[in-house]
Amino acid sequence: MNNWLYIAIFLFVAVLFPTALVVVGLLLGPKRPNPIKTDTYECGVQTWGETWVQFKIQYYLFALVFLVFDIEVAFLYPWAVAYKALPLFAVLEGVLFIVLLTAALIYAWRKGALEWS
Amino acid sequence: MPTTTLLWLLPVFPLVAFGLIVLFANRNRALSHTLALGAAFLSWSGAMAIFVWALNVGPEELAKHPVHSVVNWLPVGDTFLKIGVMLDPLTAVVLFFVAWTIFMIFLYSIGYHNYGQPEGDHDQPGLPPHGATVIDEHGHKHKVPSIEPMYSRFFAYVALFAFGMYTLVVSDNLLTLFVGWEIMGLCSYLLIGFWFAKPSARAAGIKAFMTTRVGDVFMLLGIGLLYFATGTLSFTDIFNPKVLHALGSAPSGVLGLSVAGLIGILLFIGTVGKSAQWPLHVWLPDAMEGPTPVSAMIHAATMVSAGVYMVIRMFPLLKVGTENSAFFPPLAVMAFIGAFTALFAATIAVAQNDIKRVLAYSTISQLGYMVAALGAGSYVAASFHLVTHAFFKALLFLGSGSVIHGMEHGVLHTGEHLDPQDMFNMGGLAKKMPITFWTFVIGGFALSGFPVLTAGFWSKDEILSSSFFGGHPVVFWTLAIAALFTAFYTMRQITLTFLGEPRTPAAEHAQETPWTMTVPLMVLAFFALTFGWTGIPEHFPIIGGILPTWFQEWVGATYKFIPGIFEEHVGHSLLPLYTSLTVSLGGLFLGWWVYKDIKSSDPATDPLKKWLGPFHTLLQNKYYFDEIYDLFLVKPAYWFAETFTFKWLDRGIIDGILHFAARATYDTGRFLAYAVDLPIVSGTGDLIGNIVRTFGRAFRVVQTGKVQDYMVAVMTSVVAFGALVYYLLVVVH
Amino acid sequence: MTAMQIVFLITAVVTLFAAFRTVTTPNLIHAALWLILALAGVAVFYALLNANFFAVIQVVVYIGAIAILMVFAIMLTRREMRDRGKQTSGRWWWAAILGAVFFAGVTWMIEAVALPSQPTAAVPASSIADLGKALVNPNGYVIPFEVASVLLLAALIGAVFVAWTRHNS
Amino acid sequence: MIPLNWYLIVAAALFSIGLYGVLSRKNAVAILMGVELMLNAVNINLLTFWRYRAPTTTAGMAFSVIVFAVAAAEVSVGLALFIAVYRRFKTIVTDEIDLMKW
Amino acid sequence: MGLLSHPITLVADWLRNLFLGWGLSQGLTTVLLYLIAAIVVASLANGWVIFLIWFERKIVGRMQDRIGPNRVGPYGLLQPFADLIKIITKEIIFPDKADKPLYVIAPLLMDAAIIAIWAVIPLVPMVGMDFNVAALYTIAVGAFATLGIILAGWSSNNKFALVSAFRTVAQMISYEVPTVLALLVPVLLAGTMSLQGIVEAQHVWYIVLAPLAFLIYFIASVAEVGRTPFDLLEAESEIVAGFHIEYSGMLFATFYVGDFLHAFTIGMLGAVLFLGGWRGPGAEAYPILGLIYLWIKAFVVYFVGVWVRGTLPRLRIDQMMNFCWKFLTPLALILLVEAAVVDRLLLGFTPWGRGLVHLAINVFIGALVIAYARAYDNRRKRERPLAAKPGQYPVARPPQPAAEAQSD
Repeated sequence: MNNWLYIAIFLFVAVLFPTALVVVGLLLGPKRPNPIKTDTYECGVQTWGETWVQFKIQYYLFALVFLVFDIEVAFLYPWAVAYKALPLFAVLEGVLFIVLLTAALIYAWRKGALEWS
Repeated sequence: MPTTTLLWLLPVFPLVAFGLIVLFANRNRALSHTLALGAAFLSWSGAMAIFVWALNVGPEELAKHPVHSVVNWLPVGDTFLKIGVMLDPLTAVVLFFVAWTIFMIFLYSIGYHNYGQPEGDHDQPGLPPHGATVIDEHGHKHKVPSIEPMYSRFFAYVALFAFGMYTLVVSDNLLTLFVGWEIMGLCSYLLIGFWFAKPSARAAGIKAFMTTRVGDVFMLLGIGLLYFATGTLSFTDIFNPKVLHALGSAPSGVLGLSVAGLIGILLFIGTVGKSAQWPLHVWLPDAMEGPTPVSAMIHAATMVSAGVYMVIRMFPLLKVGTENSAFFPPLAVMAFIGAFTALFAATIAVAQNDIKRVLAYSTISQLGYMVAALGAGSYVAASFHLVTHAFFKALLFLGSGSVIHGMEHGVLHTGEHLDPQDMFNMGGLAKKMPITFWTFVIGGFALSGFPVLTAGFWSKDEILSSSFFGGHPVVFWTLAIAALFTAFYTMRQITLTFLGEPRTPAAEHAQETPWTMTVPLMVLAFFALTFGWTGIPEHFPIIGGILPTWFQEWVGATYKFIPGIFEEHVGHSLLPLYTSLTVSLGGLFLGWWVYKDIKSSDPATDPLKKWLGPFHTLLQNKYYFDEIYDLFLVKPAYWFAETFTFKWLDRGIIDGILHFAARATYDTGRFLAYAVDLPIVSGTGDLIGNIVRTFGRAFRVVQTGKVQDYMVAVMTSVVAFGALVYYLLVVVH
Repeated sequence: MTAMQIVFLITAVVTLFAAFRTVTTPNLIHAALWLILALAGVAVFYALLNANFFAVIQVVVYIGAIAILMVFAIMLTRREMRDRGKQTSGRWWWAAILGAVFFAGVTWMIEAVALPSQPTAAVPASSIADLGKALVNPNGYVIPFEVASVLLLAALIGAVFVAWTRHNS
Repeated sequence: MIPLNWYLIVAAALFSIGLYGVLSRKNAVAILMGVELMLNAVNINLLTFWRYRAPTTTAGMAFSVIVFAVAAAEVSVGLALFIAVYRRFKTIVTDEIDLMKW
Repeated sequence: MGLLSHPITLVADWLRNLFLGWGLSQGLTTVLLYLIAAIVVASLANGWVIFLIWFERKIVGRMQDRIGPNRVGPYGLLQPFADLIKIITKEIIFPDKADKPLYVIAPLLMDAAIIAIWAVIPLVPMVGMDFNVAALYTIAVGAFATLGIILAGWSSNNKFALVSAFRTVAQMISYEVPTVLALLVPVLLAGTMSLQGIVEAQHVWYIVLAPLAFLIYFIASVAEVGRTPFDLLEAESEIVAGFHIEYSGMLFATFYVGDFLHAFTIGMLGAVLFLGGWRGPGAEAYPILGLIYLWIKAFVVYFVGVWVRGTLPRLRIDQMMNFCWKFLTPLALILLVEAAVVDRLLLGFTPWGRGLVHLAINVFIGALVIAYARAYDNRRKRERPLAAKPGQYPVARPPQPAAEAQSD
């Protein structure tokens, strides 16, 4: 439990530091907003269209593959931690797991889902 | 590695190679032949290791306690059908030559299929390569041989074939032997029809398959009978004297044969089919449609020998089968058929002009020798000739292949259209292709039994003497005459092919073949010479007894331990020796003398034509056997199918009945439809349907098609049901 | 009322409030962010349960991957993201009743049975390694383990297949 | 120490809220968020019982790891479906997608 | 137990007794101690950044044949402080239609996430927590950094910011995959996720056992931080500053600091995971030495990063993604399998024996990979000679701000 306590405190501190700085900044900095200043900055060009631009499917696909690998982590880290105590065949089961996910990667690759342009 | 494991492994390598090539390597030629050759090499080295090991053990020991390993295979009733591997002296020897020939032929095939040559201009799978046009640095166009389009497939097939052969050799029981046998049959079919786009090749493949099938069916019958009679198929069990005696004494009720006799006959028919003995010999000459390595391996060295090997293997059974069989004692039948085939095929060979067909017929006749030798009761002689023949005949076929290859090169170069296999188109090749020439000469002399030097002499002499002293004069003389013919046509072949002057421009431009082809030739030539020396009988004048008669002791030992199987006929008459000397030398001389000065490439100038006249035509047409079969078997079969079965039986009677039935059914159906179905059944159906539809219309509104509505419904019911369950389980109790 | 209980209650309040906002706020991006907060709260619960591994995995998988996936999906389905209009359908009241009844029923049941307030034992230090062993142990969960990877494979293939077209608009 | 039933009640509440979201939201993605909440509630229960009843065994942990995997698969496929639907119908408001009606 | 040998423990005990002496409760004391420890570590980190900023500017300047900061103080050492004062006193602009709370939270979240990594880094032997999921924890807090970027991009109501943020996020999550996989290797070799445990397990530095894994880890983390050559999303020299385009004043500074801190933190992690952390002669005896060792190692790694930054040109985004998904990830998977299988087969070897075998295999794999890359490159060159296909820009393409148009 103490670990978590320490982590919690540390997180608190970690948030505290930048917050403090920002607060200081807010206090010290001047506040003279005007429409031009607060207008959306687009390299000096007049803002045009709205912010909600349509995104391409790639973002989703990358996130998708990433998600799959993240779950893999959830399974593989315990396996890796237990590794020292595992017999060979158990290790190979883990390897099989990895291979299957590689198959997923390969599928996405072949399908062209990993192409950006 | 323990010998048994090695034995088990021998067939496995080629099988694996086959699988790998078919599945993965069929795009990559180099990989394919590397796999096949590698497998062949592994099996070869394994076989050699076993052979050497066996040599150290020694024949008696090995014969009494053969290396034997068995596994349960098929559960039959309460027992198991066992399969296994066995190594006794016979197996060892057979393994020796099988391994060598197969390995050599694999190597040879690489060159034969023009590995490393360019792709053909318009080659297509299923046709022999037509050659490719290349432009050399001077800008000259050349026509050179092109690589076989189905290169990988070929190696897959031969690998599978090798698997079959090894299985057959090492198997310790008739069943797996039969399995290997059939696998080889399949491969033979596939490989004969390898160039399936050639109609002749297709036909030949089918013919071979059908013909051998006839034999195989009988063989299977024999095996079945054997299993029925003894309840086992394992050689070791069958060959124990008690079993043999029981088989030999029990009458089968067929043609007054004993059970053993009947089995023997049936099995022998299998051999007749496989080893192309008369009357089932017709397929072998046509089988020459296949690529030459195939002819060499399947139709000279291994598969056809397998037939003989099988009968040698079953010799004790045949022997006891002979004892109390009244009319057709197997051995007598074999002696007759063998001798007859030997002579008969030899005569045909004399009149053939296709270099490979000559060899094909000589193969038939040589196999006849072995069968005859067995018939004469000397399985030693038979196996001796089996081995030597495998070597020199493989050598001859490969040689002829090399010749054809050279000729094809010439044909491509000159561009004229002539049959590169017709011996009359050749001549004077000795200077063009020296290695091929000399090896071919060695092979040929071995075949015709050139005295002392060649292996063929010793084995043939063994056969002659054993038949002579064994008290089969007829067999002896027949074989002697056949030997004369053999020598004659062999020399005819050599003379026409190599000696004299080139009779066609193609022959002038023929050239020596690559090392992949010549090296096997030399290796095989070596064995074709030396192997005979392992079997020089010690009572042979002058050089007898210098070398130990290793072979006789070795193979002889195989069945020595079974009483009354092994018999040695030593006589001191030199007649057989003189006979064989005369026939071989005389035949050789005749062959040379008759054909030494053929100048024209026209087959009609064959001197024999003049002398023999119509008889020659008869020979050239192989005694019209194909035609006879066509007339008496094929045509009737067609007639039966066409006219009787189809027209009368099927159309007339069966269809008649059917039509009547159909008519009746149809009318009944109409009646039911209009009188019963529509008003009553459909009426009810429609009524129900309407009701349902009305309700459906009424309740349709519930189906909003919106997912969440359904979810709401589901959750509501879940909650309600949960409440109900809780009420029942907790509140009520 | 120990310190941990206080922490628990605070977390519970935050989590539930975040969850509530998740299902009520009209702006989908905000909803996603609230969801993230709620998930983080769940992670804290795991931490309180000494399930360190799961606390961390919760963050890695849910906040690191799933939430981002959702944000992307929102961005991809643009029109819906924009409208700040009514996001709740007409049947919300029935849904609310259902939720309430469900909660009430479950709570009632929970209260009806006597549950321990103390764990039977402490969590062994090797719990993660044990999990790892169990996951690849033939007598343990090796089948679910491998099947899970097959499931992920299938999921990815399915998702890519459904969502991905060469000329996607 | 925190009583077991606290966790259960929180989980139940979380589940109910998720349920409410699933049933009431229009937007498919929002519905999926509700589903996520419900799954998390389930996971809390799993781990709670693991912690309080059988901390020395691995059943609970293994189970909830699997739940993680399932949740991930469900989200990925679900969102992919929504994207495809959006591409097809230009909307992911579930009430507007009722082609299954007739 | 002298001041030299165990200063930290000593101080800790002294404080504990002090607080207890004041009559504080046991628990409160612990909290206070932890608080102090946290503040110390965090301020150490943040203070160090000030030096880093100066250092990096100097070094990169030199690499680019400039002098770099040299006005304020000796060697311009005081430059960062000047900047700090300037930036603190600058106005923080809130763009209109911006989502204010999120707009403020975003940089804090990001910075906090990076600082939080330091919670689990074993600075010295024996002291410091032994947190049994530390390795994963570092990944987890990384997720919050990603979140921060999304918030920043979304809340500033600017399509450039939004697009850039999403690209950055795509980049970060993509490169998180190889990072995680490479991280698995040390975990697997050490058999624990606790960083302290990993350090203790490194009788042979894991860079010997898994050099390629270290390489992947390094590259991927650099990409995750988004520094050159992977910085095309806030490419100062080419496009507007990316997701924090709208930010100004202290909020921007927070991003800035976070960037540097992150860069050094991955150096720190790399040192801990692969370079044996605090290990070094006499570290057990004098833990404070360990801290120095660790610091030096981390600094070396960081320096390499700066070096790369000063040297390499910028990648195109599709190249970057391909590099991640089609090169690093498969390689990482291969290495993971290699480590798992080989190490199992090496049971009972001496540490160095294991190390050398692993090293050999790694070198072999590396050689293969390089050969493959060469071949691939040649093939590509043959297939299409260097000429950007129509519609393919040398730099990432700016959004087409039409109503229906898409951002690339």
